[in-house]
Amino acid sequence: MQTIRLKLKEEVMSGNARIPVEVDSLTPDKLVGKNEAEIKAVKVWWGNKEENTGELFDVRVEGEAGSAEEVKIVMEGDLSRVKHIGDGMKAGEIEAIGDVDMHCGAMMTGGKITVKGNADCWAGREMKGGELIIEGDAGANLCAMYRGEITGMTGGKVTVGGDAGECVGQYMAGGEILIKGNAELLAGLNMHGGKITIEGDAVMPGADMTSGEITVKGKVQDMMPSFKFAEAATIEGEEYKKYIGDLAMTEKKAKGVLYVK
Amino acid sequence: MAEGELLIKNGVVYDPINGVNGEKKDICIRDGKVVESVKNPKVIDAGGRVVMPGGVDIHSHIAGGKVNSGRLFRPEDGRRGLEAKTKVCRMQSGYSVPNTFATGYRYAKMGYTFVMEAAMPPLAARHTHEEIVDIPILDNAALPLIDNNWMTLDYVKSGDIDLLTAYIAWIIKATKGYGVKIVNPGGTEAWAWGKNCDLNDTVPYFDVTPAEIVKSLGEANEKFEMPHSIHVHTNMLGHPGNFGVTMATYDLVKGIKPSKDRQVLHATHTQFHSYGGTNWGDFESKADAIADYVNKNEHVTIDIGSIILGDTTTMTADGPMEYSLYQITGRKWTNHDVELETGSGITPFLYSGKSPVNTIQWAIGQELALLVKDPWKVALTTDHPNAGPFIGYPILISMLMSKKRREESAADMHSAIYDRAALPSIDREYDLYEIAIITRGMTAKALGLHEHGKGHLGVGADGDVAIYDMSPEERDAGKIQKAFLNTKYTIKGGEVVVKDGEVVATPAGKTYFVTPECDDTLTEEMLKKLKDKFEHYYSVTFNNYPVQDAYVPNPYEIKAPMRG
Amino acid sequence: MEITDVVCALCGCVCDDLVVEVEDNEVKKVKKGACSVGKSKLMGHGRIKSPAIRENGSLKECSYDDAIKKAAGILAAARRPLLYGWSSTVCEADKVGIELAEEIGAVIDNTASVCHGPSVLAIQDVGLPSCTLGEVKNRADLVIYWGANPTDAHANHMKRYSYISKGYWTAEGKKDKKLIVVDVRETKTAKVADVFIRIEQGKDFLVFSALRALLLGYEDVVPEEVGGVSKKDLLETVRLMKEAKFGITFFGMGVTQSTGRHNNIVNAIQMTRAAHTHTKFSIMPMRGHYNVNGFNQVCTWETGYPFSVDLSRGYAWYNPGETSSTDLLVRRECDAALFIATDPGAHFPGESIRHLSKIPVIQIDPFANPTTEFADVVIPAAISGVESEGSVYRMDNIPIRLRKVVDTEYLPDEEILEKILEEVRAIREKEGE
Amino acid sequence: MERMNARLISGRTIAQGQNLDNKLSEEYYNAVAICEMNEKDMEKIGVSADENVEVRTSYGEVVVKAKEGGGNPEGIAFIPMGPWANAVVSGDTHGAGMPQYKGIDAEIEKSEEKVLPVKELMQRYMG
Repeated sequence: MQTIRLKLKEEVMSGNARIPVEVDSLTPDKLVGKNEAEIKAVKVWWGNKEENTGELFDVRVEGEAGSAEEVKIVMEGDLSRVKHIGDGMKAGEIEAIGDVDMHCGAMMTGGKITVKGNADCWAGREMKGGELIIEGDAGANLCAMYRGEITGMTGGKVTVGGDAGECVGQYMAGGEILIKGNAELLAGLNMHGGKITIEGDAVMPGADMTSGEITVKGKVQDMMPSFKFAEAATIEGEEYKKYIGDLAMTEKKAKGVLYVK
Repeated sequence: MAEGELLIKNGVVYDPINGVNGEKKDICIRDGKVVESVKNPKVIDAGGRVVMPGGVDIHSHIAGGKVNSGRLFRPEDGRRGLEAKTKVCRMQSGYSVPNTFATGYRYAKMGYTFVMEAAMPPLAARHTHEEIVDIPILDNAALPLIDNNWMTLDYVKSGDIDLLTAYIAWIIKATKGYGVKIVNPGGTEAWAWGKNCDLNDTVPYFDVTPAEIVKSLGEANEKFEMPHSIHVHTNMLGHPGNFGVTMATYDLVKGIKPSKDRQVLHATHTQFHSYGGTNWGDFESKADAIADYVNKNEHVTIDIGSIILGDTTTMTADGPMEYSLYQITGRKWTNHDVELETGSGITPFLYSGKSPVNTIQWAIGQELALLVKDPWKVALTTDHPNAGPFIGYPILISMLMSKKRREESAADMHSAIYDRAALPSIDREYDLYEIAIITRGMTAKALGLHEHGKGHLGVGADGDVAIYDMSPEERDAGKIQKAFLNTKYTIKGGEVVVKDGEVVATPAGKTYFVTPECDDTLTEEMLKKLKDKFEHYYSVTFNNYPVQDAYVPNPYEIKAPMRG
Repeated sequence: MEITDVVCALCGCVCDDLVVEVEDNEVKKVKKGACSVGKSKLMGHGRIKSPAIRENGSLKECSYDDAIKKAAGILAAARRPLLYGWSSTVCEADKVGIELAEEIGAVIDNTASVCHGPSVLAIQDVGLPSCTLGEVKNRADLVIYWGANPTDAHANHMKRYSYISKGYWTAEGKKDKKLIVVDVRETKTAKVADVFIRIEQGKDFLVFSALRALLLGYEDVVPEEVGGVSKKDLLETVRLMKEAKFGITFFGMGVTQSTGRHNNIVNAIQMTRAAHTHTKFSIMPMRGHYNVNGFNQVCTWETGYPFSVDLSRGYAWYNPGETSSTDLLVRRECDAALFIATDPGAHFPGESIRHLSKIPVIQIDPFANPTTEFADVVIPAAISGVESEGSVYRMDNIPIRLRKVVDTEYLPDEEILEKILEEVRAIREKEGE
Repeated sequence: MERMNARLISGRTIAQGQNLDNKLSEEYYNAVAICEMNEKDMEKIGVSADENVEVRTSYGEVVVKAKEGGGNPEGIAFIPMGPWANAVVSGDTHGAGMPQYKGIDAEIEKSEEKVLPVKELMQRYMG
C-alpha cells in the first residue's frame, strides 16, 4: 500500500481571489509508479497557468504500490476551491478531508472516493463505476449529465450523508444514489435507468423520467401532475404509493417508477 | 495568395480536368497561380507522392444560422473535438458541428481548398457570410434558397418566367450568393403550417406544385450564363419509396438547354433520395435505378451524400423531414421557419451499423458512386453533417478504392445489406484518377469553377495543391484513409498551409459570388411586387435587407450575362 | 437631414424602420418607428467625458493610450480574468473580445448569463421549435406571453410582430387572434389579453407538465388544481392551443429567473412539442438586449459554445453554473474583470459586487453608471447604432446591420479592444511567452 | 403596524428602460428605487404610497419607496431590476448560472430610513 498525502498550501487560497486548482491529473491511476519528486512535477491547472503539484501542495509519499489499486491519495487543506478531485479515476482510493469543489468523482470508472465534508456541484457527473461517498451535503447536478448529453450516471454507487441540491441524477441511466437527507428540486429528472433513494424530503421528483426507480421516504412537495397512481406497495415494512410516469413523455415511454408515502 | 515562386517536383500528378492521370510532373506556381515555368523558386520535393489539385466540395453545411444552431444546441458534440490554440491556430471544437476555425483547418488538412456552403436562407445571408469570414484558408461560396420564396411561388403560379428571372437575379445579388438552391420545393412553405408536399401536391394557399417550381426555376436559371445549374434537394427526402419522385424530378428539366456546357440539374445528397420499399420494414436500396437514370441521361449530375457511421447532427431547410426524424428518435429538435422564404430543422442522429435501415443507407451512398459509370457525373459528399461529418471523407475514399474494405465493413453490419442492397455484389474499385474526379475535377466543373482556376492545375489555375503522403501504388485501405485525412502538404494560392498534417499558415479565403445581369425594365417591374412584400409581410425593411459589401471582405465576382 | 431605415439598438426587437432627424451632427428627433425606450436611447444622455484611471480612490482623467495600457497590464497579469458584457455592442467587437479572451486565458461571458442563459441551457437539452418574427406576424392566430411583459420590456413587440400586427393571413390584426398571458402579476400586457392565467410564483414547471399531459390526452391523471391554476382553465388553454392554426409562445425572465430556471424552459419547449402533435406551434425567448443573441452566435461559431466559456486551458470549457459570471464572482474566483457595454453594478446580485470592489475592474461604456463607482479603469466608447455601425442579431436570429447616424470622436468598442489586445500581445512578447 | 412576508420579484419596467443609459440620474432613482405592492398588503403594514419600506431577505436589506399596484396579488412584491433589487436577491445559481432574481422570500415593513441614492448604495459594497 502507498499513501500520497497532498496538502494544499495556505498561500494558494490567501488572496482576494480564490482561484480554483484543477487536479484531474492527480488520480491513483495517474500517479502510480511515481516517486515524490515525480509527483511534485505533475502539472495541475491553477487558473490559466499550469503549475507543478509541488508548488501548490505539500507532497508526502508513504509506502509503495504495485498498481493503482494499492494507491490511496489523501487530500488536505482548504479544498473548497479544488476542482475535479478524482475526475476520470479508474482505481485506487482518494480521501478528501474537508469541503471539496466541483466535479469530484466526475466520469470515474472505478475505485473509491470519500469526501469528509461537502461536495460542490457536479459530483459524480457521468460516473460509470466505483464508489463515491460524500459525508456532508452535495451541490446541484449530482451524478448528472454534461450539458446536452442524454446520459448521466451509468454505474457505480453514490452515498450522500446530508442533503443534495437540484437535479440529482439527471439523465441517470444506471447505478445507485442514496441521499440520506433531503433533495432539492427535480431529483431524477429525465432519469432512464438506475435507482435513487431519498431518505428525506423531495420537491417535484421524477419529472420526465422514462425508466428507473425513485423512492422518497420523507415528504414530497409538489408532486408532478403527470404521474399515474398504479398501486399500493410495501417497502421494508412501510406503506408506499407506487406511481408510474412521466406521462408528459407519452404513455408509451412512461416506464419510470416513483414510490412516495 | 502568396507572392513568389514555388516548384513542386517529383510528384505523381492526378489532374483530371487536364487529362493528367498519374504522370510524374513538376508544378510551377508564381504569385499564387500555376505557370509554365519558374526561375528561382522555393522547392518542395513530393518524393513520388500523390499530387492533386486542391479539393472542391460541392455541397457542405459549414456556415450560417442552422449550422450555428446545431453547434449551439450540441455542447456534447463540441467537447468531442476540443483542441487548444497554438501559435498558428485558434481554438477548435466539435466533431459533427466543428467551430469555424476547426472547419477551415480540418478541410485544409484533407487537401481541400474550396467548399460550397449549400444552403443560405436569404433573410439570414449576412449570418452565413459573417461565419464564412471566420473560416480560415478555404475559398468558398454559398447557395441562397430560392424555391419556397413567396415571390417565386407567385411567379410560378402566374407563369411569368421572365419576372422570376429578374427575381432570382436580384436575390442572388442581394445575398452575394452563387446560384439557385432548391430544397423540398413547396414542402417547406407547407411546413410553415405543419404540412409537407409531394412532387405533384398543391402548395397550401399558393396553388402551385413542386414540379412546377422546379421546372420554372430550371428554365429561369438558364436565362443567364450561370456557372452552376439549379442545385436540387428533391421532395420526400428520407421517405421509403422516394426514388420514383427523385427520377420524376430529374425528368422535369430534361428538355431545358443549359446556357453553358454543364448539367441542367445537380441533384444533391442522392443517397437520401434513392429509397425503395413502402415503409421502414421493407426499406431497400434503389441506387441501381437512380444510377441507371444518370447513366442514360446527360442533364443530371449527383453528389452521393454517403453515410459515415456514428453520431452526427442532421440539418436541412427541409423542416418536415427533420420533424419526422425527431419523431423517430425523440431527441432534441430545433426548427426555424423563415418568413416568406424558407425554414430549417436540426436534430442529432446516430447511424448504427446494427440497424438494418442505417446499414442499407450506408450501402446506398457508395452504390451510387460505384454504379454511375461516368465519374464526371458524381461527386463525393456526406452532405456534411447530415450523413456524417466531412472528416469522414477519407473513410469513403478508402471504401470506394477497396472492395476488400467494403466486404470487411459489411461483415460487421446488419445482414440486411446482403438482401436489400447491391453493395456486396459490386466489384468496381475506384482508382486515384477517379477519386480526383469526384473530389475536385467533377465538382469544379459542375460548379463552373474550373473557368475560375479551381479544381485543376493547368496554366492559369490557382496554386491550390494537395500532396498526399502515399505512393500511387498504395492498396492498403487503412493507409489510403490515413493519407487522405492529413496531407503531407496542402498549398493554397501558392502558400504552404499544411505541412506533415499540421496547419502552418491560415490565410483568408475568397468568397465567390455571381452577379446575374438582368434587364432593367424587368427588374423595375419585379421590384414593385417585391417592395409590396417588404411593405406588408417582411419584418425587416427593403433597404436593410441586402448583404452589405462589408460582409464580403475578400470578394471574387463572377458575372453572368443574360443568354444571347 | 432625415435618415430612414435606422435600426434601433435597444432591445431584442431590433426595429429597423426608424426615421431620425439629424442636424449639426446631433439627433434632433425620432420621427417614426421607435418606442419611448428606443427614442430615449437615440436622443442621448450624459456621457463619460474622458478615459480615467483610479488613483487613491478617485478617478483621474487620462488619455486613451494610458487607459488602454493600464487595462492591458491588468489583463495580462491576471490568472483568472473575466470578460463580461458584449450584448449592447456589435458582433465585430464581440469577435475581438473572444480573441482577447483566448489570448489571456479568460472566461468570457455575456449578459445572457443573467437573462436567457437558462433558455440556452434548455435548448441544449431539447432544442427549440421556432421561427422568425415575420412568420408570427403573417400566420399566428394564438399568441401566448408566459412570464413576459412586452408592454414594459419590448414595447413594440406586439405591434410589429405579434398580437396587434397585421400580416398575410392576419390582415385584421388582433381581430384574427387570441392572446393568452400567463404571469404571477397582472401586468399591463395581461390587462389587454383575451385570457389571463395567474400562476402561483415558482410553479411554472408543474403547470407546463400538466399542459403536456392534457395535450397528449391524459386528462384523468391531472389534479383539479396545478400551480394555482384550475384544471378547467388548463383545459380551456389546451383547447385554444389545439384549435389554433399557428400558435406561438413567447417567454421571458418570469420563467428563466424563477425557481426551476432552465428546466422551466425545457418544459415550455416540451409543451410546444406536445402542441405540435396537433397543430403548428412555435416558441421564442424574448431576448433582452439588442445584440445579446449576436454575442451568443459569434461565441458559438468561434468557440463552439454560446456564453460562459472558460478559455483558461487554451480550449473552451463551457459549464454555466461554474463558468458563469455570477458563480465566478460570488465564489470569488476572478482576480480581474473587464466589463463592456454592461453594468454589473446595477444588475448583479450584491454578493458579486462585493467581490468586484476588491479586484481590478475595467469598464468600457459610453455612460457612467453604478459600475463606474468601483471601476479602476474607465474607457468611454462610441454608442453602437448611433455613432458606429455593425452587425447585430435580433431575438429570432435575424442578422441586421446597425447604421451610424452621427459622427463621434469616441472610439468604437471594436477599436478599443483591438488596441488592448495589441498591447497585451506586446506585454507577453516582452515577457517572452 | 406589522411586518409582512412576501415573495419578491424583480424585472423590467418602461421607466427603468428609458433611463438605462442614465442610471446616476434622479429619473432613474425615482423609477427604480421603488417597491410595488398590493394595496391590501400596504394597508396591512401601514404604509402609503411614496412612504418608505425596508425589504429584508437572507441576502441583504434595502430601503425603497412603496408604490401601489403593478398588478401584484397579495403576498407578491415587485422591485424594478437595478441596484436596489439586487441588494436583496440571491447569488446562488443552483448550478445553472442564473441568480435568483425572482421568487425570494422577503420581509417588508415600513421604514423611516432614507432611500439611498445609487452612489451611496454602491458605497455599501466597498471596503
